[in-house]
Amino acid sequence: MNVTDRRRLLGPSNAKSANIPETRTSSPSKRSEDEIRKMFLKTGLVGNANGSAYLEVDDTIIEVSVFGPRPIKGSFIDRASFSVECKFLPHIPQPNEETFKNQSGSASNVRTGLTTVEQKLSSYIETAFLHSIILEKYPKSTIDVFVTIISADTTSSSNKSLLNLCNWVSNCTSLALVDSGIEVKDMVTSGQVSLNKSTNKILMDPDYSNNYSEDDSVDCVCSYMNMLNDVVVGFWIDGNQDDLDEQTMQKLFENCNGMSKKIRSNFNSYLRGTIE
Amino acid sequence: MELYSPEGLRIDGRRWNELRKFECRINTHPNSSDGSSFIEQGNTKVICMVQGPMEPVLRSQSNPNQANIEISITIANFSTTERKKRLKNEKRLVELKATLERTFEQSVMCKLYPRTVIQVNIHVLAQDGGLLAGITNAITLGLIDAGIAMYDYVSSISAGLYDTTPLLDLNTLEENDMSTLTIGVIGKSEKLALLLLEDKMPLDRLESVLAIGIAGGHRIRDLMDEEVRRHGNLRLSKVNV
Amino acid sequence: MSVAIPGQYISSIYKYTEDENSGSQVEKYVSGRGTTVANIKVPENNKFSSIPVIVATILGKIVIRELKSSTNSTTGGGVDNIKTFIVSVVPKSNSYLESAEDIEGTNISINLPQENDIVLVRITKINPRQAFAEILSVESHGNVIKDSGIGSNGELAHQSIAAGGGSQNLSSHTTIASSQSTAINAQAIDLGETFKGIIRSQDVRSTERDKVKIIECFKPGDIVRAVVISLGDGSNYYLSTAKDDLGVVFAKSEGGSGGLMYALDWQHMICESSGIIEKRKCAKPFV
Amino acid sequence: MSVISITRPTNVYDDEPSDIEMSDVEESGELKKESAGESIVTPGELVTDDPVWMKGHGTYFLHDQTYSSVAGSVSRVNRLLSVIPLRGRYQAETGDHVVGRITEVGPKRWKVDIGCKQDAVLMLGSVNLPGGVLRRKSESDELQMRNFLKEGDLLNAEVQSIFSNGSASLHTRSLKYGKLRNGIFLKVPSSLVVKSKNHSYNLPGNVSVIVGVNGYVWLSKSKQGASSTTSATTNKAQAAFDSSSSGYNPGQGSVSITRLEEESSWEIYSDKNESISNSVRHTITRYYNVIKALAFGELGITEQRIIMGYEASLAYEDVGSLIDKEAMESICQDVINSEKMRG
Amino acid sequence: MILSPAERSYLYDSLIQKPPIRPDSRSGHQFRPLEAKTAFLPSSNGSARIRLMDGSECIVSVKAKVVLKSQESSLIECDIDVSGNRDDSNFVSILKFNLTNLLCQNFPMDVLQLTSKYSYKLFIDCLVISHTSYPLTLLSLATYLALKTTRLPLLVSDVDDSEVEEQPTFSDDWDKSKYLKEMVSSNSKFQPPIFITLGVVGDNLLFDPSTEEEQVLENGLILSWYNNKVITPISNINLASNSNNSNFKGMDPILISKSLALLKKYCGEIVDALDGIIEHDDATEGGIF
Repeated sequence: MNVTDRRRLLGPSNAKSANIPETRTSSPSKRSEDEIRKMFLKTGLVGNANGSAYLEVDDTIIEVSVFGPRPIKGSFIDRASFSVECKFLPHIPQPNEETFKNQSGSASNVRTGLTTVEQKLSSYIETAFLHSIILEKYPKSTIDVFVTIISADTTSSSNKSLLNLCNWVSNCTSLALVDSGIEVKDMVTSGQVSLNKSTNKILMDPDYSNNYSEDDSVDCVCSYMNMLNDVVVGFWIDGNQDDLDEQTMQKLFENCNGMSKKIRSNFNSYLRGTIE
Repeated sequence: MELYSPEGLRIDGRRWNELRKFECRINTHPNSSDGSSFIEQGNTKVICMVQGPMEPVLRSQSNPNQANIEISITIANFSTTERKKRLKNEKRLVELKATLERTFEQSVMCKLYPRTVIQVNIHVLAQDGGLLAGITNAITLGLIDAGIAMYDYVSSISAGLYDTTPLLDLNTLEENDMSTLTIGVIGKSEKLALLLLEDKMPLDRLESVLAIGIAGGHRIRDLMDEEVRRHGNLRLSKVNV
Repeated sequence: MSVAIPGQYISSIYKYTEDENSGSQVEKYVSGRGTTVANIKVPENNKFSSIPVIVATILGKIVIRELKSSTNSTTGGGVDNIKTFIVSVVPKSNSYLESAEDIEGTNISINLPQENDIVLVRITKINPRQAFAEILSVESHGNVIKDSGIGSNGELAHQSIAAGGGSQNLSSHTTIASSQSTAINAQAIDLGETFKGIIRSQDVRSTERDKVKIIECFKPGDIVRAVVISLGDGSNYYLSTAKDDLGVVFAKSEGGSGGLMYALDWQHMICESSGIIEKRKCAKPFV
Repeated sequence: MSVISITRPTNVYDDEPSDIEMSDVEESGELKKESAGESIVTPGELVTDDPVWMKGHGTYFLHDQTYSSVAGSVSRVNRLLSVIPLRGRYQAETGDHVVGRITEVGPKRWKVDIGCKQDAVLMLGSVNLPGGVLRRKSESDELQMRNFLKEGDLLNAEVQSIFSNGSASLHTRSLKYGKLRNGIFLKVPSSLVVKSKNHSYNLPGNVSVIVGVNGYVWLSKSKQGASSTTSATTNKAQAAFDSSSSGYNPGQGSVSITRLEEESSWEIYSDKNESISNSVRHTITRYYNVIKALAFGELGITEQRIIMGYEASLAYEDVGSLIDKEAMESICQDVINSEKMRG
Repeated sequence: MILSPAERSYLYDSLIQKPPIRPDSRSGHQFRPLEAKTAFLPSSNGSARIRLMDGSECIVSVKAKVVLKSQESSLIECDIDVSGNRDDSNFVSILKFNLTNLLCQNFPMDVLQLTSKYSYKLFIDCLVISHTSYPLTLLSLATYLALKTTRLPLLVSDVDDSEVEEQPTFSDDWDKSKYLKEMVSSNSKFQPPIFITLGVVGDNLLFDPSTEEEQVLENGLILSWYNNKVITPISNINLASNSNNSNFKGMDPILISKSLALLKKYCGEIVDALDGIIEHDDATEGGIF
């Protein structure tokens, strides 16, 4: 603890910390390369939203609420307007936030609105769902998605954990939209993989917190509408790759699609369970 | 450092009543605005772009009697030697904006354009003293280029008082060290559309400072007028092809 | 009845069956509520061709019902046996199952009012030219907005609620949130606010339309049955009560402070407890 | 073909010394006024102290003297003195043929952007509605206004009158006006449009253009005359070949009454384009670039010049190269040259 | 910008032809002509201005500052100002995210190293004065030019200052200053990364879509190009911001692979053209406009 911390009451100087045993029992490395981490999901938790979903994967906890269709005022619009706002809870460190923060010059350190990282996340989700939602069916309305990141794995300093977060946020948003009863052309599900350049091996849903060597990989998150001709509705490739060729690209997409399909089938059976 | 030497020379070698290099261009952004201009007053560089008069985006901007003039000022982060991130809602900028809007609401014949808005976008690329003066001159030219009716030129210049000597058209170094007055002169008259004095100036010296300011303003007006005519004739010659 | 998940294929648009008894038969499927038609690519001779398929757009149960309509004759052509089915998906929350099936494929989703829908509205304010109302529910479809807890439609709402729904704006969504796809001039409103409608004085009744006095037809707080005649402008739907079965269905006397009133004739209502008679444009109670 | 062309900004001021000595200011300013003062006045300049003149646009009156309020050239028409600004937004005048875009659907009226200071108004009563010209407007028309024209729709119309506050009122009560289909929109400065009797032309290559007085231009596939009366067909074909006959006015005189009825069906408000061949699409893009080039060269835009520019552009096989500066300049030069040759 | 349904369908039908018929007849891989000027801001280390024929315009300034390496998380900081947009709006934030992400990952940071303790930090400020189509390419090309013309003062003090408690000192002579490109090790070429935006319509990929074209695009791609290679980040985006584009939809992943090939074919020319303008630009001549 910082000695100069005068803002809170500190414990007695001779205090002993409680002896809490190591809780992590299972080693996460047991996962095979094409295995997705176990997830917990639940829809309809937020009572006053039109639809909501909650998702936990390891340390990543996401909650999504959907409001709409709600009326707008002002101009007539023949298709609904659609907005997404992703926010990290205030105490959660954001992946790679140092890079995108303006360290110098800016007078205020107060967070106003969304941070650049939150904006990027919001934009990814918006782009990915724009085609899916049948906006034509909701004239004069707005559909608003609010994402709260309750906990995130941010041990990695690069964009890669952001990619993984994009993946889970989009999956969770998909469930929340279905829960809201807003008509969609197809559910959007995503996959995220990492390709190690030296070994040329694909790792599905990589867990960046666990001594994963990340310097030498190219990473991809990709969102699909699997039942609608497997079209790509959103993707983002990032990572340390200095020459991207078609083969690498195809490999990344194929594996993302594989993961997306797995998640889709999981979601299908979950949703089936909620109605029967 | 001596701002004004006993020989009567300022840091940049000017005499007390000399202007810095003043250059202006009209119609610099013909494809993205209704009227535009670029001025260099010493090292202060300002771009002005005017849109309108046009239909306001929001009903609340609409005044049934006259046009609303809205001025937005962007000061580039790189405009000073030391780079500084600037917020748009900085108090000084908000004040500046209000001052300018008031000035031009009087000089532009707003009554001719009811229910419209005149949007003025200012970009300050470099500043070296005389910011308000530079912006005012840029707006005057931008409005003229947009064909918006106004009573006369508003030409602006800063002047300061060093000990007992009035100095014309201050640069940053001078501005930091003496009380500065910025005036906007209407045409060739001795009437002012704008006067800004943010610190103390002895009353008995005010007149001499104003006098040199007005003289400087008239000179600026002539330089601007010359550019307007040059551009206008160029344009007419093209039309007559 | 089987469950459908959004995106799930339900049926192709045409099915061709050959039956020993009835010979060749064409079944035509029409996309109803909760479904849409998507072009799905299928591999065919090393190439892709796309066929139209009816897919679910919401989570719910599939309902396929034959349309016994005269439309058969209009199809003309050489094929005789065309059966038309309407395919819809009914969400779990919808208790209006029977009537939902009656609705043909439309382009506006389940809960939003559209032209010619009958709606129940609550009058919020009146002026000499028109009455303002908020739309509570669409007849045979349920509430316009699913109960969101807050605002005038929510569980927590009382009879009277402040204009604006009494809640904070969700966000400055055009400036802050990611919404590049939205036209800038549309503004989101407060959470809990409802879709608004207006009944213009000329749309109150079908006779003597120029003599209508709004104050003698509606009062704030009245529940009115009306028909949507136009989607209107950015803010309001246009409603009309110019029919016998449309008008006030539920009202309290003395501006809401009195008791429940019952219709005497088509323009008077009586308060049971006090005997006060007030003027309203009443809906014919028994149709 | 090049992927990208990057040029340095051309300095149009090269011909003049850009820096003026401080001391010279007074003289040179005066001097200029002497030589070129005839043509240009600037804000605040005294135009006349003769009270005989009526004060028009661009002037103001103070202490019995008339001053200019804009930079521009003085115009004296009869006894009206006005100053025409060098630049400025389009100012609508009654009778102008304009192209506009709907910005708002309001009670019994549309608001139309025609590049003016204020949006113009198109009253429900000033349009032809489906079901014949003589049909009475019913209340249901008011409710379905958005089915006729909605936000974003383009139309061409005539300025019917100017309101006292300066905004324009439009009408489309003629077959040559109404909603626009089958083409593409572009803008040129309204000052470049030369007013003439007629603003819609059939151009060679089965393309029509409407050059709105407000500088809004609509390029589209020519209407197929085949289905209508024979006289219309021949007339149109003729016009297509005889490009120099600028007086031709499509849709006037040559259309029979039956066609009139036909046209005022719902189809006049359709959003569907006819099928347009690729060759017509290519020709449209060529005209698009030609008009852009004329605007770039600040040449007044007339039917003649569009056609001459088009002919000059045929020297460029690759139409995409017409967007380069040199190509645009050379087209303008060609137009000027051929005008000189014709005299 | 809102187009009428008839305009939209005309545009869409034209763009989906093979080859596409763009409104101004550009071929799929053709950029709109640019006008560029470099090194015109005397108080910045590097600057560039790019303007399109439609009036879109962007000014980029590069300023360098000497910093203690240990105190900086990143040696490049970008800031973007788009006229008419709030700084915290999604539009500006995403531009900023993209540009920062591209430069931080791919810029050769070693050219900024001064001593063992000190380094230069570059502040890249972009000012979008006016834009019609999505301004990312414009921004990135202007940034390229600004970085290429960035000059830094010559270090005269010792490179190894790990033991010295002294700040580095520089030569006062501006003529001795060095271009960033001169500080790169001799065998490699200094070529900052750029972004290329592509529009997707059907099977067609369109370079540098204009604002009208953006209205009917089915999707948009942002790809990065560096040292004659396609690099990351790569992502998709809805280019038609605030316009209610109803054509926007998903795409076949094959198109993304196809876009790589297109970039490889044409981007070399873009970079050559940019380098060409620098060689011919004379900073001392003429005014800014």
